[in-house]
Amino acid sequence: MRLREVVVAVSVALMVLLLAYVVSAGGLGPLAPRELRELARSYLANAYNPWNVTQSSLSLEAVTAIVWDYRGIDTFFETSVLFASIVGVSLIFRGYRERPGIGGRGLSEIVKTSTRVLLPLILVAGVSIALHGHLTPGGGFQGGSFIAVLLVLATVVFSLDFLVERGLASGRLLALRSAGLLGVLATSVALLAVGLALGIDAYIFQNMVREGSELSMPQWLLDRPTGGTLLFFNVFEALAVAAGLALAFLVLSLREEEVGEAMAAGEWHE
Amino acid sequence: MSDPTTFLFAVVVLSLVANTGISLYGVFTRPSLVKKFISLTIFSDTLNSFAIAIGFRRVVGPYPSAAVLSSVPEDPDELLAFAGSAVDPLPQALVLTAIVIGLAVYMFLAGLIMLYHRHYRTTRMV
Amino acid sequence: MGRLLGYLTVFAMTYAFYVVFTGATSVFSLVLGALASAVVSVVVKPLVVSGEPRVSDIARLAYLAVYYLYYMVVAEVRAHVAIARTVFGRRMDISPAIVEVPYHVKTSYGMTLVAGSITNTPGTVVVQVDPERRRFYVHWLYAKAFEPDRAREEISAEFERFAQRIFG
Amino acid sequence: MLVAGLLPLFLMGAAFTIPALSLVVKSPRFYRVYATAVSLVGLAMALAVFLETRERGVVAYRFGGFRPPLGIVYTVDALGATLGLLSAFVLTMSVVYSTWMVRSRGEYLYYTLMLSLGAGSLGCLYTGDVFNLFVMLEVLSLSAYALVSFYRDNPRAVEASIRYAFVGMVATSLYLLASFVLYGSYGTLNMADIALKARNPAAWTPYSGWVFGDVVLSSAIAIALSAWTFTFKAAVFPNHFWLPDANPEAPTPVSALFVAVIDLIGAYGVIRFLYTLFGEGSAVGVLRHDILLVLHVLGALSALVGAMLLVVQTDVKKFIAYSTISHMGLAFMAATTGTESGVSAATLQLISNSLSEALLFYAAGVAIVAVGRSVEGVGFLRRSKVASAAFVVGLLNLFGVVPVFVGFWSKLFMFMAFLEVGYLASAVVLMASTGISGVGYVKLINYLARSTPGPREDPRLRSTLVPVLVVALTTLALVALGIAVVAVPEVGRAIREVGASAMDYASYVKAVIGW
Amino acid sequence: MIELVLVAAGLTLIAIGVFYDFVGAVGLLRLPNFFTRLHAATAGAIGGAVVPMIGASLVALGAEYLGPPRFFLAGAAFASGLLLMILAQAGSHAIARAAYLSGEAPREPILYDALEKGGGE
Amino acid sequence: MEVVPISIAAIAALLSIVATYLAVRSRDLLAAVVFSAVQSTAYALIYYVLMAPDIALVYIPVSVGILPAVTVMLVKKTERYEE
Amino acid sequence: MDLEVLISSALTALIPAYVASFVLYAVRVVKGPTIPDRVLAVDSLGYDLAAFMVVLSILLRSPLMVVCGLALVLWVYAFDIYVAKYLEAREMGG
Repeated sequence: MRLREVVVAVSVALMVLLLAYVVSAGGLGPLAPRELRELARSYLANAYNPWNVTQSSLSLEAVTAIVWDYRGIDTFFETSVLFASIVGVSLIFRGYRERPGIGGRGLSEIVKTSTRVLLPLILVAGVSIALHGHLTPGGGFQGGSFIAVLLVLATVVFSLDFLVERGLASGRLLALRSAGLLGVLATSVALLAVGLALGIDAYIFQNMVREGSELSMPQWLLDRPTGGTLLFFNVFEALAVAAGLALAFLVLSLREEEVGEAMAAGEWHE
Repeated sequence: MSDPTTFLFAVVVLSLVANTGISLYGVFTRPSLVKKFISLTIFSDTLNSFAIAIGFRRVVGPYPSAAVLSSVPEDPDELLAFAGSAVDPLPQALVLTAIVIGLAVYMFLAGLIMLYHRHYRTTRMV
Repeated sequence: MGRLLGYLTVFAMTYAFYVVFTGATSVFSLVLGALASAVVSVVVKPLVVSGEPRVSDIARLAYLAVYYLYYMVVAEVRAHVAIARTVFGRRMDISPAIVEVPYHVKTSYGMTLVAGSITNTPGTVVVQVDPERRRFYVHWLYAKAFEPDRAREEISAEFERFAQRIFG
Repeated sequence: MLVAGLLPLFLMGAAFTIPALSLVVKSPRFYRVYATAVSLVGLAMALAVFLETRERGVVAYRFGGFRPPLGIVYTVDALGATLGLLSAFVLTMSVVYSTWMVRSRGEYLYYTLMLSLGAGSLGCLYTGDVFNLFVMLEVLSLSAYALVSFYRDNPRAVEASIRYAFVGMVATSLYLLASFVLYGSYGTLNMADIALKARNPAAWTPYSGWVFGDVVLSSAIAIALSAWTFTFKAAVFPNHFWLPDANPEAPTPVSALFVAVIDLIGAYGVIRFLYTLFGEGSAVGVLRHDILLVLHVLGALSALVGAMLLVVQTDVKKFIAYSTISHMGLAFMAATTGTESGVSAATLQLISNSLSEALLFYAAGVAIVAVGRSVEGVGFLRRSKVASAAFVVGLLNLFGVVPVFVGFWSKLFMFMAFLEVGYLASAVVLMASTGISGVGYVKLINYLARSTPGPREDPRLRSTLVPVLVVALTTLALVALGIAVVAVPEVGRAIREVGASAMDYASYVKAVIGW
Repeated sequence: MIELVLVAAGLTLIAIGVFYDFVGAVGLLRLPNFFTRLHAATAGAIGGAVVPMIGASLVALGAEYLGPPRFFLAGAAFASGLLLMILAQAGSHAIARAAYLSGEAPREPILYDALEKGGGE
Repeated sequence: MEVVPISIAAIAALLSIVATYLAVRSRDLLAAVVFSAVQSTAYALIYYVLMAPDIALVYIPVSVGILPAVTVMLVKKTERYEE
Repeated sequence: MDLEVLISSALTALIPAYVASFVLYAVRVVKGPTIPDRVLAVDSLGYDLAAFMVVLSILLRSPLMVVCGLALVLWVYAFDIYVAKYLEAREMGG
């Protein structure tokens, strides 16, 4: 075992030294430069650019614009990774069933009451972060993970039983998750579908007017820009992330009795 | 290195590099799966921080701003000024993606480790 | 009617928090926030409100304001000065003890308010609560008395007077 | 072109729908039909993409309508399209096979993961963006980890999955680091843009401008890190350990996908990085030659080690896994000769290997259901003429001495490619590994001739129509391809064009950036 | 003028906050056991975090040079302070109770323990 | 001017080295979780100072809110001390 | 402009005190000796860091970044609760 540790340590140290050398020798350009990379400048100048709509997503927030518009396909498949992980978790615990009445008590009354007051406040904070994703820092993931942690917190504070009695069972979370994902999917191909129906050229993940396509999402809602698809993406993504993470945590936190029952059923394997 | 900011920034980046090494060592040599799990989270967080460090920049004015316009611009000059003072948004978008992907993998790994413990009654794995 | 009032209370609280949190100045934020708060209040009302609320909400809020004014300014300042003196004192003059403190408020919100106030003033921390016997077990840094009633006088009597008026 | 952009999205969307449907439809039969239909449509789309690239060369699809370095572009050249068609074919076969093989609770989750694995692999092959490749690798890997632990009651499956997942996560993280490094120095993530600037560091492209840092240094470390990842994915020598662990414990159709699709991605990544991105004449220069040599040696070691370990296996799934390692090593050797013919030979080797290993798994799956995983069990296959014939065809193809099969031609091409660059030792390694593994193949054929203990009772054995159909189709594809390689000049030209397309960075760049 | 008053008040609150931060940190180091340290932590949370947050929101209201988003800053800082009032007490209580019940942290020095004498559960 | 924020980032980075080392070395897995939370907090501060509010906003919930929950649960369901 | 200089210089002057207290908190985290001690220190560290982030967002003239403080406050509390639950309950979901 000692030898193995030494080998690992040496190779890791080599890699680290190499990395440090590349960094310090300017392999990534100067550290903390005064000039931006040209691509970054293009993103910053085009994220909200009503004077050049064909390369813009009309969002005040450059990061959300990149995440959901310029590199929308990345984010779509990133959501799919999360989806695959949740499917995987439910796959390895398949056959489980939440059973109320095992005797979860949760934490003390004070913590419970405080968390109860927090619930609507944090929920609305998460929703607001998601809704303002194209205006202020934040977006679908941020808002969704706020809500998800809230649900995790509620599971820990109130115990599973409480949540299951109040209807927050995995079936319902799965339905919410699917609704969110299908919403993301529908938003991503919405303009393409319209284009195909009308016989006009359109792109997957199209947002605003593009070269060769006149279709466009709404640019303003009331007195603020919407960023076209970004608002929809953020809302659906928040829903999907929140429900998905909460679902995964719920399945992981199943009590020994429940998991044991699912496992005891026995599965055939090769 | 004459400039204090450059020096301090180098300290940040090199400590990230050091963290990469420490956590990678933890992943490969600690016997407990839970410890491997923790080291793995630190490892990928460190790589992400590295990307953020790549995207940082300095400006002539006081301090760079985040990649968010604080109000709807009225004319193209405002956009140029914004591009002249904001940090690089692309690494942030990439890291956002990477963080969520990492989270997905950890969730699944946690389930697997529980299952492993059910089967073997230990989390030791060499 | 009572149920609607419950929803309205939650909605008002949520929306007020939303407006403060976003510092909303645009119609966009206000309208979407109202929608979001409505959805949130419908979803979480069964979790947040246990009984039927009464109409005396306005009066309650007034009490709340007065209570917090008192609470912040007097009790906190006194306790903070004391803890600062202890921490920087040459020798620590502390007498830690866990004492039993009875309480008389009936609702869980009232109980939480009292307990929160006790914990939030440095020098006293609620370690354990026994809802059946209506007892707090308070870790007290400067214990002056070990008997439940005298400890209550020292620690929580003031808080409880306000809590009782707010939550009953 | 729309279809290329739509294909991974379509498979993933179909996967999204399954859990939603599971709230309404409970019948497992529905999901079998659904997954089969979806994968067939996927196969048709992959075929359409393939035909399109035959017609028009490199095809690019801009997502969201953004100009390339701004947005993500799917860029499909002959290499990507050919391998994409291959993976779509194996995916379809595996899904169809699963409808017979996999009978378990939560079947719909299994098909969800199968489809997302397909989406991930096709995305890897079609994408023209360095970071998008990372995302697709993760889609692929996470589905793979989950599928390995499908038989959760089997402790070894769980252990294999954990090992695979830990090392896989580190490997993909290193690829992530490589993509960050590439962005740091090139200031762009688009593969075509990087390819252009690696050849000519003074080049300027709209939106991404000039390079930013020291290109040589960062390219070297990026290649090193990503090569580690790709050798892991391709199960090449120092990183081969996960395949014999994970593969046997997965359900058999998934094992077929492992050897046929995931390994493929590793080899594809190496070809893409070392030819299209940092090919001949790039800034990496001399360093590239060294990296190629290292990978070549690793491939040779892998070919020999795989062949030697293959002979002693007593578990049929492990046997096939080691055979894959050996053949992937050969493909790596061919892919790192640095010549056009080498890449063509490697592609042909990949195709032959994928099809025949998958075929072996499909055929052996029937025996595994009946008598278990021991090598003696293959004797059971004699009950079905088609299955036993297919098994023999698969083995002979892998052995590669019968000039009818594609395995022979791929080895011949490799041999010629080695001689062309003067790697005599490599040619010897090729012969040696063929000889050593031949012992194993003959042993297996020998077992096929012997009788086996009586099969266990299994309801699936009542009708073996589906597996036999799958086996027959795969065999047909294999044999037809083997004949077509020499008999139909069109096919031979297509194979040669794959190598040319990997070399031809200029048209890749032209299709994406416009000049 | 009103801006100056707001800013001055806010800065004072922030300064008090820094002082209590320091009190909390030193108290956490100097006090003898976990339960006594809890009190220092409370001082760090209320005096060291709530007060400067409210101070920051006052400063933001007064600092006109920050532009329209300063209302966002003021509101969010105030909301954070408000939430922290609820959270800090629940958190301290939870960890104190857990430490007591699990016996993880030593209780000495302690003069009198009502919980041990028949309280609790 | 920019020296002040970046020196904060540097201090946070040095703190994160200590936290990482302790998290990898400590035999009590629960303590390792606490140390990794410290490391996460330090990274969050780095993100904040390097002007990446989006990342800080997603990183804090993920690695202070969800991952410790998962890890603590893992420790609860398996075993607390590393052999 | 005058106000800006006043605010910036006042806040800059306060930063060393903040950093010093963070380092002291970190010392308590490292020293332990028990888990509740460490958690308590992380807790205080998180709360004060949140306040610090709010102050920094004024100093760095980026008011929109203040939300991070809220996030840190909330989830450090959550972390607290997790460890408390670990110490006192049989199972996390129970």
